[in-house]
Amino acid sequence: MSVFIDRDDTILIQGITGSEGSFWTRHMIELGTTVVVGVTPGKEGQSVEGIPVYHSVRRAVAAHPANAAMIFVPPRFTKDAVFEALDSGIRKIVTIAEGIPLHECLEIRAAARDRGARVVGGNTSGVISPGRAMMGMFPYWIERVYKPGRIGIMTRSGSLTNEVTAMVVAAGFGVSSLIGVGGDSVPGTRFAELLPDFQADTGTDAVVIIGELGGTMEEEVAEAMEARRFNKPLVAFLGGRNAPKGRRMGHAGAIVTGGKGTVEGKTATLRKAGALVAARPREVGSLLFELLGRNPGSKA
Amino acid sequence: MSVFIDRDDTILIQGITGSEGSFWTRHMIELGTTVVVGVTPGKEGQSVEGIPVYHSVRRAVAAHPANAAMIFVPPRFTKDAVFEALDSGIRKIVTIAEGIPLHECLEIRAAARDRGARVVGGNTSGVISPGRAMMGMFPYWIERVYKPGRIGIMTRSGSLTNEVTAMVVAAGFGVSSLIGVGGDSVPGTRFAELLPDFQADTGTDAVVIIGELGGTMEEEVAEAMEARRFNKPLVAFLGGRNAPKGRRMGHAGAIVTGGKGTVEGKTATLRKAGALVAARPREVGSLLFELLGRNPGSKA
Amino acid sequence: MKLHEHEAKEVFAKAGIPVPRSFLALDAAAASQAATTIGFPCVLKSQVLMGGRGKAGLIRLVKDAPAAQEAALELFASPHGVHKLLVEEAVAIEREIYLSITVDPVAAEAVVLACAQGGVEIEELAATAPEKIFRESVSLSEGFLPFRARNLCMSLGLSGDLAKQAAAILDALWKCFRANDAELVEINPLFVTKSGTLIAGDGKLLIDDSSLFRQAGREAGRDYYDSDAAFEAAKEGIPYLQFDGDISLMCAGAGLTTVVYDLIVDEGGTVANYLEFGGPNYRKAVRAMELCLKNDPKVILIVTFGTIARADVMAEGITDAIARLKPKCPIIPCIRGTGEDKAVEMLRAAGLEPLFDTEEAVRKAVALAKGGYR
Amino acid sequence: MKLHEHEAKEVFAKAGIPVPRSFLALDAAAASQAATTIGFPCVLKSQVLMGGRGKAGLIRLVKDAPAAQEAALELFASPHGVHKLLVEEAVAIEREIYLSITVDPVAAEAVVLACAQGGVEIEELAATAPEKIFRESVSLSEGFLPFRARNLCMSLGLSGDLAKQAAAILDALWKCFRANDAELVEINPLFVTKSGTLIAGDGKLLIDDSSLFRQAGREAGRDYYDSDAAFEAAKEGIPYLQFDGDISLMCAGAGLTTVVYDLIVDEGGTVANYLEFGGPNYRKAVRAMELCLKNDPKVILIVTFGTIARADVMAEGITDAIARLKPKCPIIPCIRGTGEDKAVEMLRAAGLEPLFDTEEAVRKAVALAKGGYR
Repeated sequence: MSVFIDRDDTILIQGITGSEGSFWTRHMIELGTTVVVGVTPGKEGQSVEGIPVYHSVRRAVAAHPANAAMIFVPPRFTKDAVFEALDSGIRKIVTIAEGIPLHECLEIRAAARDRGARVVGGNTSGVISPGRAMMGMFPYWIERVYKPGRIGIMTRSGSLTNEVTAMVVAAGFGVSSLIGVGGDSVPGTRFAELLPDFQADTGTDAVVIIGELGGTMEEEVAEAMEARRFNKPLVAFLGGRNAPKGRRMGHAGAIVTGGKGTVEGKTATLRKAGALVAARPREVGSLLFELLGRNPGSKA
Repeated sequence: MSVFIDRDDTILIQGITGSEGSFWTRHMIELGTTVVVGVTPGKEGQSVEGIPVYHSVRRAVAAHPANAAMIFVPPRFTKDAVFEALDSGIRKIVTIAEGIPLHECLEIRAAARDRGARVVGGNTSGVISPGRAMMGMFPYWIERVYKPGRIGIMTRSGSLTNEVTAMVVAAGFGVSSLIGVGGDSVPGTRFAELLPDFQADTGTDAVVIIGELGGTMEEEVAEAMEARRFNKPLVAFLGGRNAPKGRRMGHAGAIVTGGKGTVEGKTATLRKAGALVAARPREVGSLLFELLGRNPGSKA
Repeated sequence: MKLHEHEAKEVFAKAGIPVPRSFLALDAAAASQAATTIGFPCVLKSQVLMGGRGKAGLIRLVKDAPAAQEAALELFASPHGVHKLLVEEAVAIEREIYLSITVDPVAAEAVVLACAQGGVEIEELAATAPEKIFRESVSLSEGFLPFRARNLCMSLGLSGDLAKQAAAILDALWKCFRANDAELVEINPLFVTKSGTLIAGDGKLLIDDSSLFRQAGREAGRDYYDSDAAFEAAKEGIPYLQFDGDISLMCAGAGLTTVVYDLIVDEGGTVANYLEFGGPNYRKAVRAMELCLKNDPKVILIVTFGTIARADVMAEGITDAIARLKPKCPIIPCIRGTGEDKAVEMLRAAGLEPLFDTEEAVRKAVALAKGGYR
Repeated sequence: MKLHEHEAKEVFAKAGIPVPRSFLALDAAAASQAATTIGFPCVLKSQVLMGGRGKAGLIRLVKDAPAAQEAALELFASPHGVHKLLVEEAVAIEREIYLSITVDPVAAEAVVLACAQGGVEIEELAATAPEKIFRESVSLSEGFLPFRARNLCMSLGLSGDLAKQAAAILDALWKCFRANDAELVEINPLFVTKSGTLIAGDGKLLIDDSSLFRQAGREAGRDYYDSDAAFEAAKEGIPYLQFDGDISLMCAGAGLTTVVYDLIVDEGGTVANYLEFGGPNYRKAVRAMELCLKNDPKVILIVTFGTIARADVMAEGITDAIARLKPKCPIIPCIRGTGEDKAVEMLRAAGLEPLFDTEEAVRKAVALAKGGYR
């Protein structure tokens, strides 16, 4: 079992013929992901890594039914790509582009909600269940980071995720599913919306969230814990503790306005709800160890 | 039991202080309808026929919960009024204005569908269950037209409805619920969407539809009958049998384009599905008599 | 409101849709001059609202100046009431495409239609070869997204630069549809020229009448109507259709008036005009009767069964109109609804015989009309 | 991109929102002249992007020409880098209102906020008296409907003509929000004048940086940045923040760079600049190092853990930059991810000592910086 994707998901790749698209298509397949079809307008008839390419999502899914879409298109075309996937009935979408216009982020999230779909991203590396399937761009071949295991991870970052996950693995654990919700101020999917999936996932013993200053995603997690909608052990690591107030450092979503969204506030809220909050990446591993009381080994 | 409204529905009236609004509010109350509150921006604190008036729907329903809205505002403000009612959670709406801009008709119908609401109208006299409740403008005091009974009626017209209903009553029947879907080319609710309600209504023995040339509403009724989604006796009367082709006669929706929407075609389709189609208003009564095999008397 | 071709093309051109170079000519001399300016061959297109202008000989391809002059004179003299000619460059055509946007009342969406076979009647094609028509449904709140334009272009078999041009035209056409509160925008045919460009061969734009109040500058002049009476009625907001029969209808309610029309035809009668004075016009009885009298009818048939329009108010208007206009033809009133008793009194006082049954009233009207009154 | 007040007001005015009469002055003489033209009293407003201009003394009410000249000279000489003054008529104020539109990431809607108490910090008010702030959520696909404006006006206690003016301003503000791809539009305060009209006392407009490509003509010049380096970095698309400490960060990944910043502060170190050269910029190592060197740092700390940005490509860039720029300060590389082995080789060949643990790298950088290298 895993969260969001598994081997039985059938993946369509939008923008498959681009350099990023084709590179990561190969890796997704190598990892075991069931990639069934690709789309690049104007390139029907080509194939990438043995995957047939179609002009449009509609034509692609007519020939090769898919239930999930991985979008590798530039930010300004992302909304169109997401709506095209939704229009063909796809309800599981990962979109990686950084720089999607803000108003379009709102439209993407609203459209997904209205259609009962889930869009993960933009501005993310995507989703990976190490050893099973991947929709995104993770260096899964680095074993000290992407070792399969029983820890669920949700993150707003990219490189920082590698950093923190490496510490989880260094402490003797592995990853069940890792979901990068992305660093935008209006991501398609929010931490708290994924908690029910991790709660239900029998392959996940505990969850790590890699958050940061700005927004309210971490507070929503605390709320779900307070309301007992999530009650597995949870460790948080939050970036931007020392970031200067009122200046945007890093991600679009990483800004404190009017005293709201500080790491200090998030830390207090999470702790009150029963989460452990790590001060440094390394501490994530030791806190997990403390919580789980044992080293569960690496097998999922 | 009745269709769409009954005495236990609590009605909010938008545009209650206008001359139409106040006139028909009185009549709705006289008939027994539970009118609870009214809205006219800028007139909070006034009252109409003893009904308190508020600035906005939100303020009105906060003080006097209502589950249905009757809209008496001019056509160009109708979309705003409908969305305001929807925004306050009202899911049963009747809007009478003639001349709502076409694109706004589309938006109204789409919004109602997306929110699981039903908007009846525009360009209609509304909805009446004689002897029980009314949202609209019917001369219910004319007993030879609005006698309570067990025949359900759906209509695209106003005056013609009086004409045909008088024939139903003249044949010894009465009306359970009458729903004017209106004469616009994009009404908020269509005939076929109301059939399940008439099917379920234990107070309705048979249904009369008063249709006309143009559009596909009558064909949708036939489709529901063919699919056995509706199987009570049904009599149709259709206006515009001799109307000149390609010219719009009467309602906005009453035009034959490219050979589609003729009364001839509708008649054949309905008959194939098992409906009886009257050639003249008077025949509606005799066909009902034929179908029901008896005169069921006037009591619902 | 249906726009003339030249008006629709002006809207399209402003939105960035390529249209042929053209001049609008108000007489034959101007048309000849325009033709010479544009060069030959060129096309003279009568600006009338009827469909099938080509088949009716109202569009002419001319090869030189004398031909242009001759054609222009003929067209302006045609019985179809041609007051304007659009003189347009002739385009070297490779093939023709069909594009349109209209509304889908069931889905509550707009529908963009495209067909690789332009220049045909789309309804005919829809009946005979529906698989040739491609459609994209567009929610108004979502708008017309680029992937839908791409889908249509692929279906039409367009690729490369032609696909890009077509996508841009579709996007512009969508903007025209929305900005003009259109019931229909149509480019039929859209020419694919021999030089590989797209250009609108014709243009159709129907503005929703209920939206005209916010379509600044759009007002239907006399040349939008088939008679003076229809034009005058429209200015009053009175629904009116011109026919050439015997019985003038002066009824209330679109559905009821239409049925009265049906019944008259069923009884073997003929209609002089369709006219509704119900709804918001129920106080306009005098104006309505004036319009009827212009047709010199054999009978005026008044049928109403009112809700908002009170019977007594209508009866008052009718007796007032009779007093002022002193019509010579018989008047048959069948006025029911709220205030009916009072109405009956007034009508009787004015010397009329009120009826209460529509079918009876129709039969009487037809009989009187056939009886050759006067 | 945050616009200057005068730019925001220009956008608002074009949308139909009343703003005070004003001139933009680039020096004290022009400001004096503008003040005289406008008449006294008038207001000199420094066009800088920092908040709290009033409290910082950057806004001055002047009553006569000498006062205007004196104030203008002072403001242009202020340490806050004032390059432009907005000289504006003084408005006779009855009271002040707050209006803004921003986004709600959870609901995926826009939020229109209004408060009858303008001129205050809305976040402070939200913390202390949230019941005074009224909000309407607006779905982008639905748009801002009139009833929402009416709701806000009623909540503000506005009626009659003032309510109409406010509704029109809200509608215009919504159009500004949408057309400018805004993160925030704000009028704080909106003046209610003694003569019963509404006029925007201030204007704030934040354009979403990811939408700048379609905001024609919007380009952030030097006066949008707090340093030359920040301005240059922005032109390259390199995320950069100027600080005045010892350690230059040259890292990849927004989250990771932020955490490196955190760790340095935790260890008692100080940061010279925040800089990301990961993501699409990972080939810009030379340019990134140039920017760092402008700060004359005691250490350059490079931390990456790349996905798309390959470690070997970054290492190559870094060794190239060292060869070209010959930095005198020590460089601490901690480069992990795809191609790590090759990266390590290259770094060693360039005489650097690669580290693999972020915390260790940070500690070393802080120690070196404190050790007073050079």
